[in-house]
Amino acid sequence: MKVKIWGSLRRFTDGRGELEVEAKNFKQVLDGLAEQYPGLKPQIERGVSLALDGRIYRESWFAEVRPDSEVVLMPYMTGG
Amino acid sequence: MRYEKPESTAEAVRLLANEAGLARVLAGGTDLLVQMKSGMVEPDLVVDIKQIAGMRTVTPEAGGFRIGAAVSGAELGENAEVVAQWPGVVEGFNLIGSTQVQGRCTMAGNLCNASPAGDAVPSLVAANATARVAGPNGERDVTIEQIPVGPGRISLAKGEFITSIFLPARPARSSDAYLRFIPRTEMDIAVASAAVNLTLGEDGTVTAARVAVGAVAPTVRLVEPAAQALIGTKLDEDALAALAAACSAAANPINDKRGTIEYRTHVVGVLAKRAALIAYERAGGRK
Amino acid sequence: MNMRVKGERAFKVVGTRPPRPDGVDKVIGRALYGADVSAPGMLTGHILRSPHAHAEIVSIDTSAAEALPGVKAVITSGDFGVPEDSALRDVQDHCMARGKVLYDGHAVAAVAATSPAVAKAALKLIKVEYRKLPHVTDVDEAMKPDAPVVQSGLVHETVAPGFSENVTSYCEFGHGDLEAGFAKADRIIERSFTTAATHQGYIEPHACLASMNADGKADLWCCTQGHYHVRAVCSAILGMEASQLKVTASEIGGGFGGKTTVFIEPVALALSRKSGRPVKMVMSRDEVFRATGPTVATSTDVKIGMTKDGRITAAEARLRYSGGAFPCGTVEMGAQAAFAPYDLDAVRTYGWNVLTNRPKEASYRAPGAPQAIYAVESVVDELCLELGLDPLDVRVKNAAQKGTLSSYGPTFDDIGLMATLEAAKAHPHWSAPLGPNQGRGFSAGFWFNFGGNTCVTLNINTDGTVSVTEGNPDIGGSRASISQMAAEELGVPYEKVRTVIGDTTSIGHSDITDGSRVTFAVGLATIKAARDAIQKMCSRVAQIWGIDEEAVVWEDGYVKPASPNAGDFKPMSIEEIAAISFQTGGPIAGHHEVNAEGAGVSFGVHIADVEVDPETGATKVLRYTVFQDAGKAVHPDYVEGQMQGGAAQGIGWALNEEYIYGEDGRLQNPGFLDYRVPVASDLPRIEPVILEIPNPGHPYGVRGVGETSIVPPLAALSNAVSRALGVRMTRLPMSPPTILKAVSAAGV
Amino acid sequence: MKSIHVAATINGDPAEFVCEPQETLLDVLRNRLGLTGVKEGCGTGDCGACSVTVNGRLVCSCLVLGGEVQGAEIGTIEGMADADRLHPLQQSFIDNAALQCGVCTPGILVAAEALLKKNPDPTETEIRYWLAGNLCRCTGYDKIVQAVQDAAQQMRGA
Repeated sequence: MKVKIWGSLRRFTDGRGELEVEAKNFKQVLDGLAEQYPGLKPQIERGVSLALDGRIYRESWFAEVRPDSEVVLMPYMTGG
Repeated sequence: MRYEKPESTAEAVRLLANEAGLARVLAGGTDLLVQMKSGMVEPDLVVDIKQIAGMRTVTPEAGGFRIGAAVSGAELGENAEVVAQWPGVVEGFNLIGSTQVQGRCTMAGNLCNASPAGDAVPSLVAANATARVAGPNGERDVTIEQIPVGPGRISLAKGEFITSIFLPARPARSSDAYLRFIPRTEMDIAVASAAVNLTLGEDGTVTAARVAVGAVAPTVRLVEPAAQALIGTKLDEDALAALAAACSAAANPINDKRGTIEYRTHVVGVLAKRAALIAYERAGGRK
Repeated sequence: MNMRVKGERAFKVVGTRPPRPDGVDKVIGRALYGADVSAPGMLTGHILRSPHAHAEIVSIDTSAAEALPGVKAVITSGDFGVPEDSALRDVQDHCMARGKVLYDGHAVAAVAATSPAVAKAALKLIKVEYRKLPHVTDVDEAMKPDAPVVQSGLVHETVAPGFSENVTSYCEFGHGDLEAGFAKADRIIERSFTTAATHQGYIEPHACLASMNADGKADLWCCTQGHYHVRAVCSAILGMEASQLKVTASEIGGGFGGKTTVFIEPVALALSRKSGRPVKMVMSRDEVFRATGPTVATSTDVKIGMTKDGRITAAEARLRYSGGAFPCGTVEMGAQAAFAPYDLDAVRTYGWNVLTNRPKEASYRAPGAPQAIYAVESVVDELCLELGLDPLDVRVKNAAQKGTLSSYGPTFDDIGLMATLEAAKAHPHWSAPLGPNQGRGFSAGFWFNFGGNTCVTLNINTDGTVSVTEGNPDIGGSRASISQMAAEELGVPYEKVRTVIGDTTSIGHSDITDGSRVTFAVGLATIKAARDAIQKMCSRVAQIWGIDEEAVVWEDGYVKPASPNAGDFKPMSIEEIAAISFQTGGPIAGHHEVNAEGAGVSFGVHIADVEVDPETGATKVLRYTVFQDAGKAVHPDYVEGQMQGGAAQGIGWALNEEYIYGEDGRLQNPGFLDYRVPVASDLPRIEPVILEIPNPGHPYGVRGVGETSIVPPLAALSNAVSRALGVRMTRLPMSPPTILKAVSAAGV
Repeated sequence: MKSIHVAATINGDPAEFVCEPQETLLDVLRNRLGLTGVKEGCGTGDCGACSVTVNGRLVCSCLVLGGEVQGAEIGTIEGMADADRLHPLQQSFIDNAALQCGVCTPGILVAAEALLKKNPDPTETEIRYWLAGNLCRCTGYDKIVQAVQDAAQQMRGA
């Protein structure tokens, strides 16, 4: 499945903004990304959110992702 | 710190004169308590003058009014006669702080705090008011502009304090007005201010004028050339422009968190023009 | 059990305006806030703060203070460890300087004494030797390679070389071909903007009462937006197990994001540990301004291309944010939010976080978004003016909608932007005439909204009334809306439900009251907890009736046979079921513990009319209207309150509020006298118009409403002032001297 | 430091206290008399959260020394309701949702009551200027103004 990342992370993915990972949930997306692109690890460790079909998930490892899901990696979100 | 509330002027003078450390007079306390809270002032003695006879009363005298040093803004604002005679003095005084502060603040306190931006002071200067000062050597009357000598500094000697402020009698067709500029509509310190006191002839020509500006110099300033610009006119455009120019020329302000030199210099002229028009109309003049 | 689901849900309690349960306590002065409690033997804690913007602490001598009669404890950073976790270390270092002071007001030592007077005297006896260092408080200055370095070694791998070490992180978002987009534009405008740091300005200063016993058990009472977070941070800083620290959230006198972290709480606990006595600490207003968490200060460049008929062809923004002396991620939020209201083929945002000698930023309502959207909406407005286009029509033409690829990555689901734009267009305000020196400004706004971790317990009391326990401090009426949702789901009157906020020992972890999450997430958990209780009640009645659970339904507070086929039984009320709960299996409660996700994003648009005095630069706000999508307004009064309150804060930000630093790096205006929040006479009526575009991620369609409302006022006011003057304003706040200067510079 | 003994009337009841000379009336009310409905937002007269009346006059209790109120009649939020009957202003604030966090509410209620005593039928502008010294950061003042207007109308009718 495809995962979109934000622009400044492309430095660590050979310039690619859309990555291919094998994953059934949020956790597997993160693990897959970190394994394929170790340069993403510091950011993943600092915290990321995931937008799944337009909805933002801040954590939730087991949030299910399907092959046709739109998955977008986002920075960890904070609010007031 | 000691807190004393004498019941006579003489006792207050004695307390103030005899204190070896730092003594402060308490009337409304709206400046003093703020300074104590911040640690800016740490008095050894506070003398509350509100129990002294006459401190909280307004008395007609020689066609004018003697206003006790502890009369609050709210109290003076409720005095219809003073409001009718000296609307500019009262509106300046009533612009200090909030409704709550008005319940306590005093003209004498505003004067002795000696902020260049005190809202009560320009109108008093324009009114040619005097302050009665009690001290170890008895009483003396001094003009308002003689009290402050610089930001936070006053001319009173040790043991002296203001007991009342006197607003003189005034001729017919006289009135005054005060305007200040603040960024909000309330609760701010004046960035610039102007008071105008006028007497008109029967045809509406200005026969006497006093103009004072605030927050644009180390102390409130009486601006003679500004008054001269108005006398003999009916506040035509040229007179107003000359007034504004004279006020701007008298300004010697600073840059700070509240305003710039450029801004204050300009706005003080604008305020003087607007205040003059209000005073003129109040005095019975028609534009 | 069956839940009867109707097509369009007809709400009975949700959407009404009942009195809030804590209302009486708050109008009679009985509600207890942070500073309102005492303990026997209590000491007073005070903090010594740095007079310097940046200095090395050479030495601290506390011996004279310790010797003063009445002083029971003195602490410095040496009384704390050094946390490994960098985020925790930053929080601790912000509470108590370690080695260096990083801003004016930074704490260097604290005392606990028997009275405030003794504590103050003790502070004067602490001798601190400083070695002053060069400082920097301006964001653009701090980025330069030769700028004084605030902290070293914090630069993320994302930052390109060539900047000062103060630049700690970089981010980039967007899609499409910018070059091609700009080539299609008929007009391109590029402008730079700055916004001053502002403060949340909550009226209640931070306050707490800490009590730690010799056995290491501790109680902490404090005003906070999240007492579980306080427990986590304080227990980590003090090396305690979380179970040993009980944190109770007081009533909270405003937060707006500023009470999402700790400032004095770890200090009070450490003083209590050292003195063996309860310690109360209350910040002065001066301390609140100097040493809590204001917003970022920003500097932004925006470039937008537009066709003659108002279609945006490309858009780009460069954001430089400083969150003070510690790293912060707020620029990422700004960079994602900047162009959210637009459907764009080519968009890019770039963001840098920069360290300066200012206090560590804390969240403030939609953190990061107002500054970015201010710059974007200003340029859009200027393009509309130059091209002779109606600013509302241009927003409609470019509006993000369901299916739009957002500027920050995901594709939007159901969103309410178009509905708010249409409502604004139809509102009489938009077409009302304007007088001389008056201008009308328009801006859109956006916030992401969050869900998060939430626990709710819903007890059915033996008399059939309902007690809801949740873990999120009520900052603006949430107890009422939670009670409403419980009543709605159970089918009982609102008056039968009481919602309380538990301390950290009475219910499980709940995330901070932030991100506009409470009505959404706690509401969701409450509805699920109610369903859990309903399921139990249905099950018991089915057993009594001797029929299948599937054969009963819950309706309007009763268990009923699902159909005539199920048998002829008299429906049982919640009161009847509760009364026999001991006989049918014991007390009845529903629970729900969840990490709630699926909070729907929120859009709002504002219209502002102003009149500017061309001679003094004074701006008067004449009329103000807010349009916002609430998903479903559970308690419309408090939804309106969020819309009005956010607008008022935004107006203050636009016109007068700012952190003013002197040449010496010291804060010039740490008080409500010169940090000018709007007073009642500054504002007109603020008319709220609630739109309800249901959030598919919530059973009742609820979206958070707390934050979006502070986003549009900055540009709405700036656009209004710019139009009134005929001069484009590019910095906030638009204080009167700033306005006159802009006018004279433009030679108008 | 010589402590001062003061006798005053607070919310209609006689009260005595001893305070240090530099203690404010606010300190005394909160810390010595347990009247914590009076709030401290700034301590410098800029926020109005500590509003009380002294001899019927609205003041900031942070700008009054405890020693000054000998013999005075002091009114605080705690004295506003008549036993369990809320004052119309208090009820109106609840009905109009005129409070969010509620910390400015006691001061605003005391200030609004002083206004309505002086002027039973204030205009919106008069209300806004009278309350300019009472900061509220949550509501944008809209519902507060409405609540005062509603209560005034009700009190005039009563």
